[in-house]
Amino acid sequence: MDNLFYAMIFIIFLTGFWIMLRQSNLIKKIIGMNIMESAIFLFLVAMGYVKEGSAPIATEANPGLAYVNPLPSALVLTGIVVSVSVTAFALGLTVRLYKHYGTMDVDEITRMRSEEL
Amino acid sequence: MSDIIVRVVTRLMIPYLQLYGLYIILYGHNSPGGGFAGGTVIASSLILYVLAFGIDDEDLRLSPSVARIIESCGALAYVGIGLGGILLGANFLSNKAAGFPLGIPGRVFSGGTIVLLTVSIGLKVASTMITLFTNIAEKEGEDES
Amino acid sequence: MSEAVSILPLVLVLLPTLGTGAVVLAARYGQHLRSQVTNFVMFATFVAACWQFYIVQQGTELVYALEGFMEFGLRWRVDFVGATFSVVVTLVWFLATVFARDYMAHEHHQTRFFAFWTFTLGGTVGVFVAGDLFSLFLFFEAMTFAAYVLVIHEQDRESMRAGNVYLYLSIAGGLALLGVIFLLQFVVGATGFEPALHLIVAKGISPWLILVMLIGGFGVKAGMLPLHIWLPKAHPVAPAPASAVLSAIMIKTGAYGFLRLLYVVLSVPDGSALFVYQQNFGYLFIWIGAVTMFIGAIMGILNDSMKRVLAYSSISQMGYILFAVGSGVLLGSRGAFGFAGAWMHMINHAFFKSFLFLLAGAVYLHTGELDLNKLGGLRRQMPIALGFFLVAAASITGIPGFNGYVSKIVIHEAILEAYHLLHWPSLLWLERIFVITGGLTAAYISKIWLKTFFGKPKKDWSEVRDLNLSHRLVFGIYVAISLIIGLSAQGAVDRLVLPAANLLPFDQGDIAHLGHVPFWGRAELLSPVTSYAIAVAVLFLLWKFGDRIKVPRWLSVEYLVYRQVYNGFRAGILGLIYLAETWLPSRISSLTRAWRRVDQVTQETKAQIKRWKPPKVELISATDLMKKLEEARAQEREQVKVWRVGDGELKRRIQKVRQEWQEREERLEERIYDVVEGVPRGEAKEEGKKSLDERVRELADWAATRKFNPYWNTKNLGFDAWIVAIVIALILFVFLVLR
Amino acid sequence: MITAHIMPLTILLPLVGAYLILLVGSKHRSFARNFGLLTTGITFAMVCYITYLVSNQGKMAYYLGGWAPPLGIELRADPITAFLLLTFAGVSFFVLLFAYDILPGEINGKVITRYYALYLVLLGSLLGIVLSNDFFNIYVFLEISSIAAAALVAVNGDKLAMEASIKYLVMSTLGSGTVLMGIAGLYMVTGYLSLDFLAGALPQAYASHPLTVLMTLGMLTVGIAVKAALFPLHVWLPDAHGSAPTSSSAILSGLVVKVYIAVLLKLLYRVFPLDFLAALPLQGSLLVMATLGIFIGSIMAIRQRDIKKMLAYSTVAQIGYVFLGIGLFSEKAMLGAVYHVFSHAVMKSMLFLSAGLLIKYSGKRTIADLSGLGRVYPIPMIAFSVGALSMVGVPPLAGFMSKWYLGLGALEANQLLFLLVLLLSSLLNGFYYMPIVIGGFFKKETVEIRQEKIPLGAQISLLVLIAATFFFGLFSNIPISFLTPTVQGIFSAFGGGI
Repeated sequence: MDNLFYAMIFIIFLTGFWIMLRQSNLIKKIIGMNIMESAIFLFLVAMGYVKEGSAPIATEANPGLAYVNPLPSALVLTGIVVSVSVTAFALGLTVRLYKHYGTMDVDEITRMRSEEL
Repeated sequence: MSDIIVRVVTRLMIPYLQLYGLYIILYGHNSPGGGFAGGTVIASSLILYVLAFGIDDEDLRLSPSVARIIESCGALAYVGIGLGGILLGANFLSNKAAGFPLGIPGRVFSGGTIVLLTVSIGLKVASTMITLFTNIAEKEGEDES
Repeated sequence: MSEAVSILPLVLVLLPTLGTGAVVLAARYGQHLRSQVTNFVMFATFVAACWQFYIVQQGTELVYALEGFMEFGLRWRVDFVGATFSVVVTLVWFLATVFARDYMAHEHHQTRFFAFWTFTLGGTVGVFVAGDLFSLFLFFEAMTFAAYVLVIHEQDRESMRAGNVYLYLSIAGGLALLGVIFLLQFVVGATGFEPALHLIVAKGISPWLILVMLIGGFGVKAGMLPLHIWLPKAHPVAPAPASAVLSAIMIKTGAYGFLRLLYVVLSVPDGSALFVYQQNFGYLFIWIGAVTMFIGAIMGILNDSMKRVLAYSSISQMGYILFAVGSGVLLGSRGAFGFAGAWMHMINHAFFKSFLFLLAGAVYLHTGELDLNKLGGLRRQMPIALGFFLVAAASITGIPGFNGYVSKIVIHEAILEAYHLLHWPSLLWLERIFVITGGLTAAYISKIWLKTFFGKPKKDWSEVRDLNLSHRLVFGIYVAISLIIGLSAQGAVDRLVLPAANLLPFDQGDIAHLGHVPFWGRAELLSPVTSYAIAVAVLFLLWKFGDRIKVPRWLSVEYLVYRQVYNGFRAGILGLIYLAETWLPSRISSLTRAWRRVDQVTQETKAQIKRWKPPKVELISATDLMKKLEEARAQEREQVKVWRVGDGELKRRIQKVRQEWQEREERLEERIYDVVEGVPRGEAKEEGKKSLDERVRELADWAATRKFNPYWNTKNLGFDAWIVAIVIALILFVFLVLR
Repeated sequence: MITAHIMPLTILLPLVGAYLILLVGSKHRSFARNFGLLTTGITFAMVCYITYLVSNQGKMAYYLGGWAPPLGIELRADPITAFLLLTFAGVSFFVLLFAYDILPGEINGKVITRYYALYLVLLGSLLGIVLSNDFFNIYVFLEISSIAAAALVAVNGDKLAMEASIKYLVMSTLGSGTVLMGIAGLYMVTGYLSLDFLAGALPQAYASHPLTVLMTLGMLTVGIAVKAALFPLHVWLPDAHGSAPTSSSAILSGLVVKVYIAVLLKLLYRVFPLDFLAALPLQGSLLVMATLGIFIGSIMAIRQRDIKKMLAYSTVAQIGYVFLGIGLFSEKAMLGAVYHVFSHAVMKSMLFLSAGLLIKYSGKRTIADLSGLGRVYPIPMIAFSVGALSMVGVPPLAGFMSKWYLGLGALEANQLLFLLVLLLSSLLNGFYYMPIVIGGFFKKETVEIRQEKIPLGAQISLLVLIAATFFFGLFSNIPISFLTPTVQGIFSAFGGGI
């Protein structure tokens, strides 16, 4: 079952990768980017999960119980921050490009540019 | 965007959203949550406002310049707390080693500098989200990132 | 042989190098001071070289090292060979400087010329006093880059092109030499001049690799076929003093490198199992030398520009040196004669070739003409120059009593000695090539002075004056040197060659034999007669059939070899680029899909251009072009419609996009009008279209009459490749059948 | 106090500087310029101090928050790190000094503050990547650097630059996604993120999960190769580096690409044991890609007419050299690679800066239009020539020394072929650099040249870079002897340094 989970994650990863590469629409590209990163985050979270473990918070009530590995969660959090900022920046650029070219299709943009040059 | 239901619900939601965000920030070291999550919630409340009332509404909008100042202050505060560790004779970002009181687990003021760090992160994240959103949403973006 | 640490070699290099700064500084205070300073620097360097020669000649080797320079340290080591040639270098340079003062007086960029002139001396003299291959390489590169400025001094189209060929071949040669240094450093751990062949073989590296790199490195400088192509381009375009030192001195650095590397580094003791390598190297070099000297001489005969003939003559004479080097290496410890011949000819050629180039410069200075077909009948105006020319010609053709004679006899002895020891029939053939080349040398040299000083004057030479005093002095020194060496032939060999030969482990019997070369024997004295007999025959043929010899360009080495290699390389790389930049990314990323489309269009257009045949040309008429534009516009409008779904904001944007489209259309139209020049842009469209149609038709007519053949327009270089092919066939024949 | 905490402070200083600039500089524009320059200068001084400390005591380690690895984040400095730090801080300082008077004319006045902030963030993240001894920290800094770099390309807001920037962003996100997946894989099989612990645990992990480890290595290498523009993955580079403002191009081409190579060095030589790598086909593929990259980058550079595009393609080729040095797995080649990272940083930033000046004064970007500029503006043209000659590998310039070590490394690794590759590609370098030098000094002007005074800062920084190119060619034994023990340590026993 565990492996199935990882296989799913890998499929999601590849899906995102594929969308990012193959789609010529910038927004779709960015969505693909997010899908790909979500797969990685899922992977990290799944990795740190301990069966029937509790949240890794130190209180006096649960001193020695099995708890979920907190490190991957921390990593995921950091990763999310990074991915949000990349997404925001990419969206900002997309908006600007749309303003200039009137389209979000990369092929189209390249065609217009080569026409202008 | 002139739907009355959205406006009313938004008006009702915003205080609770912000309170919730604040809670998540302040209890970041005791329960799931933290500066990033809380900051995002707070920012989302403001974004919701903008979505409901339009970007041109000047009443409640956090202006980008103020947001930028808060953003910088949040980051600088984080670094400042980190440097506090050095000033107190331990390593950068050290907590207990630098002599910060740990307090009683479960309280708000426990875990040494962690509360302060989450607060500064919360400030930074909330303001950054808003800046990013306004940058994308505005008609003539002045600058990006 | 004792060693002494001395800063004299360092001084020898630093004097001209720092002198460059002095020259530039002095130029601020006027031309006169600058030429004084230049002369002084040259003279001081010459004096230092003489002093060094004096010390070394007493049996001391001067060494000096600057440790910590680029990790390896810069090392100097001056033995007899280096010291002697330093004197030759500095003397020739000094004489050329004195000559240059008048010659350059009317040129532009004089300060630049003299600065790089001085700096080049530093690099060149450094090559001859360097203590290991790495230091030699450093000086070699300094010389190469500094000399570039001398080559392109005129800065016109021709000299820039010559400079490019020179520069790129030199860089390639420098890199090949660097490859040798890499291998030596790896194998030996140092690049000193020590025997290393056994180490190289022990490391499992093929010595042939080193030899090929070596040929690439020094062969370019030495003008070895087929790496010579820069030489006949670069030497004629440089100012005369520069071509004198380029041709007389700089190409000797290549020969000097071969001397050091082949006789020392790549050598083994006799009887060693590796001796077969050395023997093969030597044999290869004899052939290279023979081919180089023969083809150089032929090309010399076929050319009509004085300096170009002299440049080919330099190639030919370098062939002599390589020939001698090869025959020495072939025999191992019995090769004293070959070494002696190469060494003696290096010195002699340095003198007489700079003499000839300076004379050509003097002729050019007074007449403004270098084309032999436009000169003629100058003997009345320039009798003294004629006299000097005859001396130089006697030197280069080996008339007894002049210096060229000495080395030619020694080289001749060397190849005969090789034949007597090995009895390879091919060596006899080589000897014949040598003799024939002597005849061709006489032919092209005679052609120069005959065509320059005799015959009918083609122009009015009444304004022409003879050489001035300083030039007479310079040439007088050359004549003296030529006569001293030539008349005291055995003495010159004893003084200049024997100490050099003693540095190497040659057979003592041979060295003793070198002390009794039959310079004044009957057969030797008669050898010029053979030469001149051949020369007369060749000149007669040339006079009779010279006009009919027209050689297409595509037979030149440049076309047959270099361009094809380059094209093949480029095609391969372009294929790779297509894979890398177009095919591969298009497979992995749609970001680049559009690039592929652009490339496709480019490819199609290129294919169309290729398919396009001039007589059947069909250009699209302007009206059709307009129609197509309209269609394109309609398509774009359809696309714009797609966006017409949103609210006001979107509408506004559509407006904006439309505006942009309009602008773009206008720009496109403008471009169409730009294509056909002369169409008034602002006028009414209909009229514009009409005239456009006419213009297009005109263009089509014009294109139909025009013939396109890219290769016919370029200048032809010559038919050396043809001869190369024959000679290669000959070599194969000799290798396969005779040996 | 400073001595003990110098490493985190060095990373923090530019980051803090960036936020201070954002805070204050939006009102006072000259503040951004002055303060930015000051901050980089102090950072440079601190990096010099780190180098001094490292040369005295060998290695330095610092635990953030006092938490020792594997839990805490560790910063580590050893000679190679220090050398890279020095390169990054030094070059970025001189680039900024150059930009002091040039930049305001080149980009929109509104974004200058933002430009300086981004620049400092980029510098901080570069230093962070080099100093971090922990994979996740490296990842975070990698992302910061790629966002900052993409923003530096697009900062001026012109169309071409923005398009290049988004291409760059997408590709580098692709790369960092792959890297993150690789890091996650490593964490999964070993349970560590700290490089030292990873190295310790990997052999065992390889025994139990060979396929996962292999995949991880593959993903990490490919991800880094995308970001470092190794040959078939370089498609984003020419656009991004060619259309950015001058100082951005200089720092992007000179430094940012290199920092990923530093990561690869850490990965290959510290985490994965050498014998482990030698058993994989990694070496062959790295070498082939590097060779192809060298040739194709050079040929593409020859085909370019735009000088900045040409320089960008030249970077593709030069990255090939560095990967060649890494892929040869020999001591000298490794030295050569590290030295080439340095010398290329100096040369390429010098080339971009001088090209930027020449473009500014001639108003044209094509190579043919730069003719004759050397007579009017000798300093930039001389800087360009020195950089060009150094690229070709003319002694005694710094570029020669890196090629020297790469060549000896190729021989040491018994790969004679790559010596020939090195020599042949140097010739190709000559083919695209020499025409500019020749044209600049010896050809007639084709366009009207504005007669302007070159700002003092630009002159100084160009002169310093020229001097550095000469100095590190003539006295290369100083850095080489500084680096050699560490490199020897890597090859004699695993776990040496970086």
